[in-house]
Amino acid sequence: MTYTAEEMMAVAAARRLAEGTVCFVGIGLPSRAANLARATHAPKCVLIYESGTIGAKPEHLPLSIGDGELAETADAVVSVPEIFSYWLQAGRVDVGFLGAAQIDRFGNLNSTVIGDYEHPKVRLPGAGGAPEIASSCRETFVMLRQSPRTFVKELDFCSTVGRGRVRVVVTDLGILEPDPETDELTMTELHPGVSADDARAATGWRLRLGGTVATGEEPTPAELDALRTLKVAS
Amino acid sequence: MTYTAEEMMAVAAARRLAEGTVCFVGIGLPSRAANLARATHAPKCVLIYESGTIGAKPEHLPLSIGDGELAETADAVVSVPEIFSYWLQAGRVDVGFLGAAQIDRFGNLNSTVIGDYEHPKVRLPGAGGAPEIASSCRETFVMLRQSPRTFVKELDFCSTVGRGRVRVVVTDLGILEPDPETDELTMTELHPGVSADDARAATGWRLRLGGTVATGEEPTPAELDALRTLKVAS
Amino acid sequence: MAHVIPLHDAIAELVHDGDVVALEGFTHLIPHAAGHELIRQGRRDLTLVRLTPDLVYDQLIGMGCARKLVFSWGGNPGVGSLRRFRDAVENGWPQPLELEEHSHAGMAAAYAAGAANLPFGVLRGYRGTDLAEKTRVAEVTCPFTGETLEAVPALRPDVGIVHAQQSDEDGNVQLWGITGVQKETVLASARSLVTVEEVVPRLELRPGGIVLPSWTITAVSIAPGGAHPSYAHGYYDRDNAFYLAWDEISRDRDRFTEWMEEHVLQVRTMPV
Amino acid sequence: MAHVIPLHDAIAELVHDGDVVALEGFTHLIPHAAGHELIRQGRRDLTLVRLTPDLVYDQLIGMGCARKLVFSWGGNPGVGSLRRFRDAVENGWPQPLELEEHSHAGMAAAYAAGAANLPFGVLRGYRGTDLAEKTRVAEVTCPFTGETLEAVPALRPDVGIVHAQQSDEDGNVQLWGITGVQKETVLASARSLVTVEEVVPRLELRPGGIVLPSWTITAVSIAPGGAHPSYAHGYYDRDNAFYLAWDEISRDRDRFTEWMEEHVLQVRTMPV
Repeated sequence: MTYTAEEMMAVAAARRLAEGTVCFVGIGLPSRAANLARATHAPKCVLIYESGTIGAKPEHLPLSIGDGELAETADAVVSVPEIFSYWLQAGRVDVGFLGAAQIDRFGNLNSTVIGDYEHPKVRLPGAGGAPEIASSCRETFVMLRQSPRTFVKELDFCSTVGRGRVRVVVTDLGILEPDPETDELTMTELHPGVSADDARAATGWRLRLGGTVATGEEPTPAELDALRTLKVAS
Repeated sequence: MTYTAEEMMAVAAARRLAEGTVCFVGIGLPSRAANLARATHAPKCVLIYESGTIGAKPEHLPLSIGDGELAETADAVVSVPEIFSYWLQAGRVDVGFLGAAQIDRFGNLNSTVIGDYEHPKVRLPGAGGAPEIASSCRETFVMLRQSPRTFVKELDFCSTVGRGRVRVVVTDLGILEPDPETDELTMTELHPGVSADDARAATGWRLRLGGTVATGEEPTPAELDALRTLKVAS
Repeated sequence: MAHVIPLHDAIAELVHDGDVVALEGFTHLIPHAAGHELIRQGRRDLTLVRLTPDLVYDQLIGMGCARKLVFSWGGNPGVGSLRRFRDAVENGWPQPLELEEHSHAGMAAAYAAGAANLPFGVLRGYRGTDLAEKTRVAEVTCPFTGETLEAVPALRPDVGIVHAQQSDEDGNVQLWGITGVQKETVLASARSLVTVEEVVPRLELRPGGIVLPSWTITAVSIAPGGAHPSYAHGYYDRDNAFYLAWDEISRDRDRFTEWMEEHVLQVRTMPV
Repeated sequence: MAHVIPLHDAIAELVHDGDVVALEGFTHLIPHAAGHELIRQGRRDLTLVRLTPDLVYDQLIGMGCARKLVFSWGGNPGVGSLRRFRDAVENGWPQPLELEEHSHAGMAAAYAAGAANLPFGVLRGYRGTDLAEKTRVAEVTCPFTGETLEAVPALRPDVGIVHAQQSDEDGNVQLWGITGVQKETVLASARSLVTVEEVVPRLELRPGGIVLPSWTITAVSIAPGGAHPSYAHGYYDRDNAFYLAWDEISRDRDRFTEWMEEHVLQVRTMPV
């Protein structure tokens, strides 16, 4: 079966979620990955969306974190102040998913501006829940496409401290994990068909590759089936 | 119609609640007074119990602040942290009702101990909600029986600062209100059949009486009817 | 006690030029109808507050109603940028937009503090980020453990505006589904307006429902469909197609202005 | 994930001598059955925490289980004194009882801080009272306004115990009616036990219901009638007569001890 880069990303992230993991997820790829895990090997994964839905079990991927299906299928719906204080800050979440416009070699993230803060070239949406998701969850999974524009030597703005928090970065090319000594993100796995040179060319710093860079497994038909069944209903 | 001292107290307090007043009430006399007001001249009085029931409309007087009828008839039931933060501390309450074991001439209250704190002669239940009820409500109504044991020169323990907060003290003998200049509680009304000497004898300090001490009106048959209908169901 | 009055009158009475106004809604029950009425009445110099400013804030900003935005995430959820917001920040069109930028956790703590009448909220947040230097956050020290934590100033808007499913004839309001920071918004604001899908004889308490008693609200206005293109749980779904369409409509200044002229300015509110 | 296990086993595994234990319930859903099991298992040196210690705490204190009490109001609601509590404080019988005494607002803020993993809660409280000198309260200054407010240390019990109406087979729990500080108690505690009236195949969400997901709870035990003589909304009413009777039973040390022997110690918990 053929598959897209995004499908590969969702599958690679989903595989890394153990059964029963409590996840704090945003919309888009993180939501796809976490719901895929739930639909395959980890049916008891707990999905928390920042809109206040705890234990949401959507059959289709929501377009927004506040979609009605999240509330309807949740174990509990709480207020936004409560989700951030009693649940996120309290340390009840295992894995927080984040995206970003830029990431540096330590996993710090920018989702605020491209260019100068006062006179930005591109004004991005902003930090949202990210700073405290990264600092409160036991581990952070980052998902973003790998390119010299996103994997940068220096962030234009640090919205979120990822250093020491990020456990894995899932890109369209492979997987990066922090070096346990230096914290530097190191390519530990390449997706099928991706070369080390592809990865280096897509990284704005001199990318290190792990001593034994594995090649990831292609999505299985079962994974792709499950993923495609989840597609937005609309 | 004959009536008890407690009935006179409930009637005197109820008469002082204007229509629509938001009241923070405890069990016992305050609950009787506030529900009597609701049953007579002030049907839109809002009763808040510290158990978290907002707008409770019990048909019978609850024996405890957590009785089921309070929750069933309330506009909303919220958590105890919320009732004290978003509702009481936020300044949404007009009148807070309090009782006490001792009151001093400024309306400060003791509900903690008789005797020394470390070696009390009588250990009382404690402050409960009182300190913040007094400091957060626009006005405080105190209800307690007047005797040298309760109206004392000096409190054994100050559980609650009433000075500057108490607007009226309703006793079995009459009504006291603070002097606008000195804050000292002054007898401004005597219940029918009560003399100034009765009140002085029941007060542990040299009681001042207002220049024109009115005599309160007896409970009307309608008030007594309403009050007795409210009696605890059990 | 809330007065049940037409939306036009509610906005006219409650919101003045220069006010700090929060129209809240966390993807659900977003008070679009009230936002449109603000635009029609030509309010100016507003400080707009919201965790997740989206389309209606893009419209208010593009129509020149806002001087400042206090927020934590300004995008078109599931779609991308808010183009009018970006145009204001990047190019000062139609006028510059001052920003006070927080994280969701910080905004949520600030609303909760406002609702509780505390001057500040406490959290562990913003640490090590560049955000900390660009926003209003300060340190507080725990007097028991010595730990340093972050404080955010309480949000106390002049006017809080939310949309709910129902009110009764006395102006008691119930909303259910994802309820976001709507309770805090109403309780933290000096004045408040709730637009509702419908008035029912008696509120029937729902699972997950939040009831705001009439006496905590300044005005209630009937605005069926008032959350469109967002959704009202139990009433209508999210108009996902409109969120996608907005990306095109808002891309160009002229097209945006024409669209607003036709779909907002020339619409008269019904006297309800 | 909560294990659904017999009450005897839950108390044996979760509660150790010397623990800080909160059995919460604000006049509703008071976990009497769990308290009795603590007494039967002879726990000692407990620090008991509760806003409104009433009969079951009177029993725990009178049976010598408690070293310390953290509380804000200790009485027999609607009746009067807690006689065993008084005897411990006034006469040191059966042993002295250390007190840490708060106001309700202070205790509530302390539980909320504990549930949010903050080291302290903030309120305006205790001001000008003698209480302030006898308890753990400190000043904090608002870094924005300069206002001085009060801080209370977060409550983080070793074990939080509450009673609820229902759980499902996975150990998800729902309670409704007056829910007090029960959510905060479970979320603030290192370990937690929920006793329930019954296990149902699937929780049906109730108006005003609070759901605690199974993964936030250590153990669930089935204890029908486990809140008696307090009540369980939708299951049984408050046994007001027993609250009155307790005033007599507890008045005398011997009569109290005999009553406990007969009604608590000699009762075997059913293996459920």
